[in-house]
Amino acid sequence: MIYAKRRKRMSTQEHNAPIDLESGKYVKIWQGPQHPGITGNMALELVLNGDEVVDCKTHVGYLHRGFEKLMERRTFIQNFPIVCRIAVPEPTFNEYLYAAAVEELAGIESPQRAQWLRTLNLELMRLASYLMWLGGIGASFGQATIYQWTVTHRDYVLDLFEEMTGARVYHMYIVPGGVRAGLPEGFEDRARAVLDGVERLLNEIEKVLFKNVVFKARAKGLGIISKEMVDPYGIVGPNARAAGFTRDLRRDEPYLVYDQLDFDVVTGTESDAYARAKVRHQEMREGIRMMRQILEQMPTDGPFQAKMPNVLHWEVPAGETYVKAECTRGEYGYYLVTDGSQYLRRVHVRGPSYTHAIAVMEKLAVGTNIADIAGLMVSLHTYPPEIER
Amino acid sequence: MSLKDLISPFYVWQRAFEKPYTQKHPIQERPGAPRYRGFHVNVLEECVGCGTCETICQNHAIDMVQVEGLEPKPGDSGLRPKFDYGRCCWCALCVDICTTRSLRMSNHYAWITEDPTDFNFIAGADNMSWNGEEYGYRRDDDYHLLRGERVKMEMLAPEEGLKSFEEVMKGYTEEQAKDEADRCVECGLCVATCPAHMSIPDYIKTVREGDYEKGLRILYETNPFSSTCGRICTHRCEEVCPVGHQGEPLAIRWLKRAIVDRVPRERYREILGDEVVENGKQVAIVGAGPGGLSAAYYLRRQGYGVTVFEAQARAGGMLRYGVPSYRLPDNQLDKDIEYIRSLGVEVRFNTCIGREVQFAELIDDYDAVFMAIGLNVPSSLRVKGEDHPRVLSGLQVLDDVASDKNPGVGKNVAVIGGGNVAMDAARVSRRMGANVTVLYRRRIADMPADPEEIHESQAEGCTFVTQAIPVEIKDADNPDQVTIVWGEAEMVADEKGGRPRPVLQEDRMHEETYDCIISAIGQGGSLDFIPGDYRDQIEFKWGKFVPGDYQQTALQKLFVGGDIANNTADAISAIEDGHHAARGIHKFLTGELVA
Amino acid sequence: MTTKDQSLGPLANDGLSPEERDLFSDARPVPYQPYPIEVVEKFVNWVRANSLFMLAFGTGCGAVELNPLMTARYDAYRFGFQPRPTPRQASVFMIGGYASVKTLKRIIRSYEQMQGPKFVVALGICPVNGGMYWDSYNTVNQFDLYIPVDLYITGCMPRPEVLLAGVLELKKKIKEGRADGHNRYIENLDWYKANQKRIIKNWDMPDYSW
Amino acid sequence: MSNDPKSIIEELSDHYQISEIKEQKADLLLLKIPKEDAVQFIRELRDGQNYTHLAFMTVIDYIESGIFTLTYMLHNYAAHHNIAVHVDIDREQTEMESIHELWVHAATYQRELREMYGIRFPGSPRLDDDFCLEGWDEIPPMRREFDTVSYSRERFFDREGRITTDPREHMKQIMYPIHTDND
Amino acid sequence: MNSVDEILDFAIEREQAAADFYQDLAERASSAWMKDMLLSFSKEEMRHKGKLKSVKKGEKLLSSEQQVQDLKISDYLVDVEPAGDISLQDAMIVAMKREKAAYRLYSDLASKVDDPDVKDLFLGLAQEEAKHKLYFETQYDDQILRDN
Repeated sequence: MIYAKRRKRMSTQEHNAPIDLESGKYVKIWQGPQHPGITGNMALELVLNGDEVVDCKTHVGYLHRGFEKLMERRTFIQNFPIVCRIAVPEPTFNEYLYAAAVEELAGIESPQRAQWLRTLNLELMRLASYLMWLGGIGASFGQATIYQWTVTHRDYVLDLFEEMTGARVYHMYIVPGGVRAGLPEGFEDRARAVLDGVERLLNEIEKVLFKNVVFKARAKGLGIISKEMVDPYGIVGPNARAAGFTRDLRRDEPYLVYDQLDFDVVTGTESDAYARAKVRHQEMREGIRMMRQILEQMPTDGPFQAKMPNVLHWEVPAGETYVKAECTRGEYGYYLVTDGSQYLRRVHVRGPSYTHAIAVMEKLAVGTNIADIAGLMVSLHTYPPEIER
Repeated sequence: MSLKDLISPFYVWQRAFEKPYTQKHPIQERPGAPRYRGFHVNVLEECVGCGTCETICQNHAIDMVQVEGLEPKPGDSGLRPKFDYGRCCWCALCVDICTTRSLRMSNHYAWITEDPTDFNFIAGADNMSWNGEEYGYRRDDDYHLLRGERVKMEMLAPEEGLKSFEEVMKGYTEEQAKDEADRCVECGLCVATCPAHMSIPDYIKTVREGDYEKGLRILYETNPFSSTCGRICTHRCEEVCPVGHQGEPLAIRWLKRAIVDRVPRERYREILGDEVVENGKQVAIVGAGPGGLSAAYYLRRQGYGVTVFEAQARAGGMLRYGVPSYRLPDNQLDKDIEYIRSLGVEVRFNTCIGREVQFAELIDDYDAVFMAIGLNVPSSLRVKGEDHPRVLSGLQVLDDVASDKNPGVGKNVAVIGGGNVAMDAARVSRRMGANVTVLYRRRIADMPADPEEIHESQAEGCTFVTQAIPVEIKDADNPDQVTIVWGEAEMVADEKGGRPRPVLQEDRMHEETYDCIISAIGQGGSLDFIPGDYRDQIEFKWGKFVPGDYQQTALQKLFVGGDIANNTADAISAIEDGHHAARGIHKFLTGELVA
Repeated sequence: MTTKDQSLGPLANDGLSPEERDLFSDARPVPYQPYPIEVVEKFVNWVRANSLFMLAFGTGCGAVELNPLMTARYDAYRFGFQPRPTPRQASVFMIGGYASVKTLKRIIRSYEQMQGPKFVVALGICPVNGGMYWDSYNTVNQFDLYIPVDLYITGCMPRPEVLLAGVLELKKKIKEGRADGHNRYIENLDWYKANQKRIIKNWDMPDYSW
Repeated sequence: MSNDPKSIIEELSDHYQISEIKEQKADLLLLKIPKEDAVQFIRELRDGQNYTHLAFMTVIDYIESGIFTLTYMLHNYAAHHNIAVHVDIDREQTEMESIHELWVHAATYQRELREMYGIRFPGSPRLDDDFCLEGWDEIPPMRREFDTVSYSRERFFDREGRITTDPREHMKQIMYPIHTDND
Repeated sequence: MNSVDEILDFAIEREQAAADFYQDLAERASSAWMKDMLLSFSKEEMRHKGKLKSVKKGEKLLSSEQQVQDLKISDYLVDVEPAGDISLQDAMIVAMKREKAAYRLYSDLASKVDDPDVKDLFLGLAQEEAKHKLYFETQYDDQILRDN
């Protein structure tokens, strides 16, 4: 790869040499938390040699609210509105995983129709999240037009959410036991129209972004994740798939109704920022394909909520479980421990950004040009709130 | 780098000719979706102020506050939710759990202010621009956080029940009781309506937790007839239970029974820890019914010497002689009564005031007297031919059955009335093999009898003829039979909001012949034993005592209660009267109460 | 709020080491003085209101609705409202919901660096009374104890439409000359500082970030 | 080497003292291992049994028994199977061997556990750097004895002016005040 | 008897007579509580009398328009002899029947006169009596026919 070679040539830093900040050779700058080139509210402490990053430390915690603590003192139903706040642009996965984990421990089975509605909800969420991300990757490489388009189309998806769930951002639709309502009248047609619009947009973005010489020049060869890195760094999701691993929980350990849907697991080979973008771009098309199948096959009547105990004094038997799902960034998981009381003993939320934004980012940043840090960061697709919770 | 890559981005120009994405007037053009979870609305008239919304809110965003013009009344606390929009996260759990579905959301979402303390309002009461908005989040019909269906209780099949006087309702199993107790929202609205103000949510909680001993202690704080009330209480509490708005109310009565059924009588003393330390004062109680014995229990617990005078041969009053054993088995009534007596309450049977003992003696010999003599004189129809020998009184029939006598009702029976006595008389007659027709002046919905009793009577094959007014009773061709003339009735509304009243339609008369007619239209009391010098000091109305605070009469030593002194005439009211009089007597005798 | 006395001495800067103290100004900020001629002040306010530059600092989840606000569909630019990457260029601070203690420290620094007169709009419920995180050990419950707020927009999250309405409301308030958060902060600086220092344990920055 | 998790555990039982084995579901097995053997056991699972992915590590606070139970969630991509390895450590002697050499991102988890629970992992990189908190001087906040409500109320204050009324008490006071006297 | 005042005087007298009737019965009553009851009936009649007096003074108007509900309870009850040991139920029957009789009387009188003013007055009085009867009928319905 010509791009990769060029990048290597640029590197002036002896990698094993100790960094002496007092030598005058280096400059330390903070990218974030108040910085336009950072995703969300977090910070990178960068040490530069010229314009090359020689050391990177990720700082998080600006969004720390102590969810796991708060959840330990809320009842099982009271937790359901709070979990979605853990990942702002992608709240639905939290709702689903929390509900699934509680259902498993409480021995409740959500009805078929609820499973379909949940799947639709999750896939819509994936689409909205990817659209936002696509805008981000465009903007961080100077293609602000993409951002204007995708955020608007994301808003059309949010309109669907508003209709379906009653809210734009925090849907609070998937509850332990099922979902809160069926689809409103005429939703299917409106959803298909939005999907058609997004599909057209994706075709345009293919031309405007992925074939764009500037994007190619900057993204190719940037932040290569080697195959050997994947497991020791716990890399999952599109970041791992771009490195050639066909790992996708939707196919490997099907949950909800994914075993009834026809879709391909998208992989890449180059494992650089470009490849990761390409994988996500392609996954959006797969998502649209899936949603069309869901809209086609979904049962339109029947219950969407299981029989529940009185949630005001709901005690879940003692136990523990780990439930996971494939979110846009990879394996998202909820680890729940109950002790038979009305409260959780412990909950741990496992977000993929935890490693992507810290261990992986800190490694990949080294040797990168400071101007590409924002692009690299976005290409790993990280959400700070799921790190610090 | 290829030329194609260089040109490709210019594809973006194609968009220049399209309609822009931009919304011209976003603020005006975009109301929330029909399902949008916007600002709260509350239908004040439907809301009962149960506060379940406050309980479930994880953000403590809801306060229950008083609203001008709303007073507490049975089934409505008069409080309404006030929202703090510095806390609310619009999760709508409050809407989902709202027992009456009065709480909803509008699709409005815009509220901007300079003062952070502004974001507080009482939904529905304060004048907000979104009040009455048509769109917004409502709980879906198929989505429930509360269960509207009651846990069914096993009962004797009607055909089985008819064969004997075996108890019909079998009681909840432990599992069922827990399941039913789980439906409670612990709002406590029922407590105000229960005449005895029992701590209902608290004892239901003990059922949920399986702690029946604690449950028994809670029951006995306000009601020493828990086994009885767990079976035959008129359960006004259930009428105001907010969960009832979702279907059926909590089976509060059955849950009370679930506690008592699981605690053996022998362990009562140990569990309740009742210790009697004599205080040397003596109280006379007239009537060993629920009122009298309830007073006896609470007085005895405080160390009073208690003597109960009972005209009949057995204790229990109307519970013994007026309630058949398939509803309240004798041993269950005995369970309650024996425990009270075991504390050292003396009962003198077959002792009638005015006959064996004089009223004046009681007043003179005892430090205080509590009188709960009940209503035991059946009201008569006062229609022509009423003194026909085949016209029986409902009370007499029940009394006979309770005393193992055969009332001789025959094969074809008409029961006149719609109260519990009428239902009992009908079901007793069914058990003696008769075909039973119930004649009632109003509609089934207006019957004062318990809905369960009505339902079970119907299930056991009693025929109901409603809006039928007896007009005359005549001799039948067969001297062992009797003919009744009745006319159809039209219902008219009562101007003052009472129950609707039937009006006879003279042009629609009917005649029917039966083996006997059981009249069960109500009872009155007899107060003739009170001598003249006392009676002027006591206040009466419609043939009943009118007690003051703490059930005290103007004759300071005399406290009264039960059916003869209240307008509800049921066991639970009598129990509370007894308890309340016990409080009053204690205060009176310790000098706290100055009448 | 206790004092409006401007005769107080220089700032203590006692969170800084002696060497660092030399590097930072200890001068007290001065309140904004309106132009003596009313018409001029009105005109200046009109200008200010129509070129609001928002600081691009997504302090909490509220930031997620700023993206649609700034893009094609809602297009806040046409109302004279746009984001700027640095506090030096910005006049409006949109507080995106809850503020953790760690972020609050950065908010204070960013806010103080902004050019006055400056305005603060608090989004969502959390700055009002703690919101969802009323019981969290790491988020403040009443934001106005630490930074003066000119406008509150309730919601979780407030939608772009109402954010836009908030911007218009802010413009109105500025035009009327009532958006005085900036001066409130300076006039009661000691009160605000005391509140800030009570919860920010590692106060290692100057008392006013010039 | 078999892929069946149960036989793997059986095989490993010869060398390790495995207890409290529970199959939560087809793809999740819970087990407990003594503190001394834990890291070696986890290494064995990673290198010998293909449990190459550390999903997360965390801790459960059993304050009543004075125990912190560490959970290492390992995943086998080939078998699509998870094993949760539990390790009990003393709540007072909170020290545990680090696994940052097995997985790079474990260091971050260990940093978090140090900050949130006060558990020390000697040798783990940047262990004492602030993670989420800054200038925290109380007991670690995720420990169960830490009361977040009172902490929040004391430092961040609820806005004043809110009063609520209990429906049951309210009705009692207005509808039947004298029926509530004590006996 | 054809002037308005005369008619009212007649009606007032009748109310007085009724009051006296209950007073007398109360004095003969064997139980204290029945005595109270009958005295309260007597008071009720005195209240009616008071009302008619104020009508006579022009302070109040009688309305012949309003239709008072007839529950017809007293129609098919047996006649009761007022005696000293009268029971509550019987006392109420007596009261109902007396009011009914008064109502009939005024209705009959109304049908026999031609002067519309006088006719109106009689009808108004009849309605008054109907109201009284309704009061007793309602009480009877609530107190005696509790379960019917």
